[in-house]
Amino acid sequence: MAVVLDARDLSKRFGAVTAAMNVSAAIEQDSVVGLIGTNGAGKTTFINMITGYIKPDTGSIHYRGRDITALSPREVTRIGICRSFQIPQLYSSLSVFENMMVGLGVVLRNAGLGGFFSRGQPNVPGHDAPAEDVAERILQRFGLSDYRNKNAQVLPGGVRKLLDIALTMVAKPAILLLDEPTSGVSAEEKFGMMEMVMAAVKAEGATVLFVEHDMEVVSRFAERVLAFYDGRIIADAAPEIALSDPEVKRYVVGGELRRMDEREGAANA
Amino acid sequence: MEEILTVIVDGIFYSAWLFVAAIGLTLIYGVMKIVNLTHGSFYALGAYAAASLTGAWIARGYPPMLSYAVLLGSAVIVTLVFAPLIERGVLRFMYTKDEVVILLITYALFLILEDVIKLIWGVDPYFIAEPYGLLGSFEIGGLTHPTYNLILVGIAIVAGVGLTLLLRGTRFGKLLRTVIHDPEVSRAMGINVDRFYLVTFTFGSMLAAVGGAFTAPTVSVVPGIGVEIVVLSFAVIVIGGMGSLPGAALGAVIVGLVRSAAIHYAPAVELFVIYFVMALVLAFRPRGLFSLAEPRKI
Amino acid sequence: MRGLSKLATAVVAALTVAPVSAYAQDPAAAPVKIGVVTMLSGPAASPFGVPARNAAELVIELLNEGKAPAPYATKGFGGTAVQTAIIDEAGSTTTQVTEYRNLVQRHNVDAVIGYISSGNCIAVAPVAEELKKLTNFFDCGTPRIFEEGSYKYVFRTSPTSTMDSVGAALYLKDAKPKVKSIAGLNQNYAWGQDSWAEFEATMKYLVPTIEVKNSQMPKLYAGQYNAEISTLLGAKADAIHSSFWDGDLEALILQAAPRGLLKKSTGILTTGETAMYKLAAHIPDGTIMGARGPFGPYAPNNELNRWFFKEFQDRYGVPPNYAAYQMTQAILGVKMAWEKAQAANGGKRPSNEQVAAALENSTFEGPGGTVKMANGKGHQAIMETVYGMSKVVGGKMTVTNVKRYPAEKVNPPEGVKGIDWIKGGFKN
Amino acid sequence: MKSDRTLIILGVILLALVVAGPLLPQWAMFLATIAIAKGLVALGLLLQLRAGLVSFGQALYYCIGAYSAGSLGRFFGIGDMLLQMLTGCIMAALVAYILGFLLARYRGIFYGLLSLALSMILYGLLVKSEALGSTDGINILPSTVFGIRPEQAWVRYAVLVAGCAVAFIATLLVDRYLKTPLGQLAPAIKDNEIRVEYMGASVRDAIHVKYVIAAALSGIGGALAATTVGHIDPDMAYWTTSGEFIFITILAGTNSVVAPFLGAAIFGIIHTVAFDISPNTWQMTLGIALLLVIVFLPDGLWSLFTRRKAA
Repeated sequence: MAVVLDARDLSKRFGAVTAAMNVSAAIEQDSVVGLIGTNGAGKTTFINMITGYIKPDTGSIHYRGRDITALSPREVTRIGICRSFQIPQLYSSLSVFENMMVGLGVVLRNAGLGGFFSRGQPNVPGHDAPAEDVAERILQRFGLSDYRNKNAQVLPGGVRKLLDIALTMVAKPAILLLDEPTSGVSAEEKFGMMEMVMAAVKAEGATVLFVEHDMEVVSRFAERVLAFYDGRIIADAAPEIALSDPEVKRYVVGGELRRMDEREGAANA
Repeated sequence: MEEILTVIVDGIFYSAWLFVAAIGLTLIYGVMKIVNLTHGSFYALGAYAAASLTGAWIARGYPPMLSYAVLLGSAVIVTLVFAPLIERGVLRFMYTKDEVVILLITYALFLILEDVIKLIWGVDPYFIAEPYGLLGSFEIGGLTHPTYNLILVGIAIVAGVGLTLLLRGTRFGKLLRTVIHDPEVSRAMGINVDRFYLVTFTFGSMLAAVGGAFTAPTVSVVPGIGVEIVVLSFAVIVIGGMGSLPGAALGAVIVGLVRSAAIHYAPAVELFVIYFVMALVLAFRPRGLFSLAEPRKI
Repeated sequence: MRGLSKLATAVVAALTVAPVSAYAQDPAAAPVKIGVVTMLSGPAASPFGVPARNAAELVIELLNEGKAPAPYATKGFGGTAVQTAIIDEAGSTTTQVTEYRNLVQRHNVDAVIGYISSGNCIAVAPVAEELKKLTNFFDCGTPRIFEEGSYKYVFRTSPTSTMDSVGAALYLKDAKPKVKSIAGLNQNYAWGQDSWAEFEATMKYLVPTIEVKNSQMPKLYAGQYNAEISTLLGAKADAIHSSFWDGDLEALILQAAPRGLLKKSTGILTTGETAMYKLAAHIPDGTIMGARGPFGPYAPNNELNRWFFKEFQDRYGVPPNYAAYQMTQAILGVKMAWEKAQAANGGKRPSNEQVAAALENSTFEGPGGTVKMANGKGHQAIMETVYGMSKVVGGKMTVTNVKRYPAEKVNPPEGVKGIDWIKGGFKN
Repeated sequence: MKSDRTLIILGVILLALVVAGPLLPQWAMFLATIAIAKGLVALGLLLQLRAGLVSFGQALYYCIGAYSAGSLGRFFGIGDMLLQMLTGCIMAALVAYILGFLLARYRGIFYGLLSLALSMILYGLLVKSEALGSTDGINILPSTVFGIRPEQAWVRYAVLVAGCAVAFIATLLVDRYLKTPLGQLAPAIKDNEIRVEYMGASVRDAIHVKYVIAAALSGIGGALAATTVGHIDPDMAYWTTSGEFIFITILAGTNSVVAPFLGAAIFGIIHTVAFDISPNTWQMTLGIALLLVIVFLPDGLWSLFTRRKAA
């Protein structure tokens, strides 16, 4: 399959901390890739570098053969690489629907539509429907219709995550990077949530990279796993292979299990 | 050479004055994140209180050397009367509001205090020149300077160093820093945040009053004396970086030196040189010279 | 909408608060209503605004009781009681024009006396003309008003700043014939800039070889002058001209004293009179003191002055300063014109046009002596001016070797701009 | 949308003014015109406030507008009020376009104080410029419409009508702008700039645009004020003037494009009444009024109109 996103030898240091060292990964069209690794392993840094939030010290990022290393988040988004956030980034003073409309407005504007002089309701490029319909459709796909007029500030955690992801869909992303889509969601709900998200994403059609701590979720949804440890990729393979890799077992899975126990402990305490 | 020396000396005197006036403002902003226009009112209150009380002191023929203590005392007293009143009476109900709205509230209070001052002291000017002349004068670079100016320099140093030590060294300082870092968490930790705000506001305002009190002997205390000082102080602490003590110091020194240089070499530009420096600094250091680090967003 | 109606009532209420009594009474018997605009807040309140207001209240009260000496003995204005509406001359010129319009059109005043700020005078003059309302500026100094425009309803019964600067220069030359160099310390706004320009030009004419060492123009209300004083000390000029007033002037005197600035160079304080009593101890003897005309210590010893000085001193416990004199002079001028016009009008209440016509080109006596409405097509007063030197006698401030300069010698002739007149060599 | 209704309200109010104009006493016309002029500036502040930005230097553009109008008369002998407003608008917009590249990088208090510094620099320059009358300022030519000088008694009315017309058009355009995607970014920028960038929009460009529009409005306001008052001086750029505009904007509330005009009118009235009833303590009256509004009408006076819906 064709490589759409190609990261080569990305390295990034913050003072003494090595956030990334010679990270390389080639992502194929329409694949679903899980990024695993304990906190601080470099997963979010990887996403931040791809989306231009931080610039790598060395290395390059290519999208469909084009070098996008130097692009800003805005430009990266415009060429179809979108992301969601570990901590949902919402417009807290606006309603769920308005959140969507702001996003769609930007899409329209970038397409030169819905400007000062334009009349009527132009179709949103990629969705071929007026903005309001698109918003409703996406909200429905993510099961957010009931929250349509709720203020983003008052949404429960899981819903915030969903809206955060739904917001990425307005631009019809070709590549979607989900940073811990299920964090803060109870173990029971995780699967249901991922089901819904993946269904929605696939319906819109996109290559997906997602960060996940729960190995069951990873092996259930990922076609391929990138295991991060200390800023390096220590394994890059199909889930069953990657997760059984001894290094991964030691540095990642083990770490995650310990993390779980702690959470249990905290819950019981 | 002599002229450069004079420029520096004048600059330092002005810087000291500016610093004393501005340090309280940066403290209050640093802790409470409010842009406090009543700072000017407290400067004026300090000046008026000092002028009237010290005037009475001298008139009664008490030892003039103690008049400096009276200057200080009157600043303290007047602040203890007004600052808690304002903080407890009005501001504390407003902390939840936007920064801008709080700024407007302090503006409203500033307007009110302007007239309160007029009602208490009237519009006639007050003088207490005695403390100014008392210490005689000294000579640098062939020019005589009143020794009194050194007092302001002294106060500036004491205030700056003292406040730094207070924040770094003491338990109060440590707690205050946690309050600055995150008021909510501090509350959760059982720190009495309100009390810290009250203390900070009172202390910050007191510094303004002290500035006014020790300026009083060198000027005639008239209505509106506090208006200009607010903007001037803001220029200083913005140049230095809002909420930063060393920043305020550096800002004051820069403004002071630039201004006195302007007066000596290009009197025409003195009028807006300060704002020019401010714009210039912000153009290259958008958050001022000693900007506090931004927290990680994602 | 409940809100809307609430608001509407508020608005209506707000606007009817204004004393509309003037509408109610029948115009003939109605008292003469004078709008008095002067600074009641800000740094100019204590030296000018409040003394002027006090003078206005005092004089109008005395006039209404008919307690003024001749020729002002008739009660009020020609027998009609005088009422005042006092407005603070604060805020932007926009505010002042707004308030002026309110005075004229809502309070229906018969005349407006006021304005300290030259900017306000310049802004108000055309409005007065538009509204055809007799308006007398009592204090503002800028020569521009009648140099740039000509008016029917606008008057100024006090001289312009030109007189102060020229007088100061003449006096300096007379008192110190060997003066070789001058320096200036003036506030960085129109008044300070004009005063210095006129003084400098006059000195250059009087002493072609004069050396101008330095001209400092600190910000208005700066309050801190150590750096300026240093430069002036360094300049070592024979004389230092300053048109500083009140707060700034007092700060300057206080900060200059310990550094001996005014001892090393002769100070020329064109408005020094406002500070001379308060700061007697800090002003070195021999400092040249101005009072913007024959006012205060320089006022002539005539009955009007003795009356005014005593009444003011008794009422307020301080001697009247020049602002008080100028306000009194302004009121008396209008009274004189009003009564002249009333007489011409067969004893009936005169119209604004008639009063204006009567005031034009008139000459009247004030506590400061003779006022000639000689310039600006008869709308701008000229007076003699007086300067002297400070001398502290037994802790009390007095003035010595006082010199009086006749009006024609220190004011440009009709139709000539002050600065042109000076540069042109004072041709009358 | 709600703003359509409010626009009608504005239209009705302005139309009422125009119709009632001849019956109004001149001082009322003057007050109204000044209110419109200041309302335009406040409208500009509203645009910025919605994006979470407060300019303590909006007077910069108010003053530029006024001096452009003044210069037209002083140097080209043009007194046409419409031309004056147009010039003021253009000059302000031009300057804002250039300064915008700098300002758009700033947020919060720094945005405010940098704009304050800039307007104070203009103040300083004007004080130095004797050709423009230094601090005393200059009077500007009597207003004319299309070169015709109206009958003395009708000048105020002519200015008022012109003001109403311009204000209405400006407000229509602003409202239209607020409905475009760019306009609707404002609250998003206030809430979460990162997200805005990650949606493919440039926060800086958006702010730059708002800054220029605000300046253009202020320029018109300045020119209108100049031709109404007939006098201009450097104080129009002084920080206290900017403070007054913020005062008006907050007083009015930022929930409607009509509110600023209302706020300006109320401000003018409070001010005048304060001067009337307490010439010695009008500042206190003003301050107390402001406090009361902030405490009891946190969303500004406009909430008086909308409250009924809320309840």
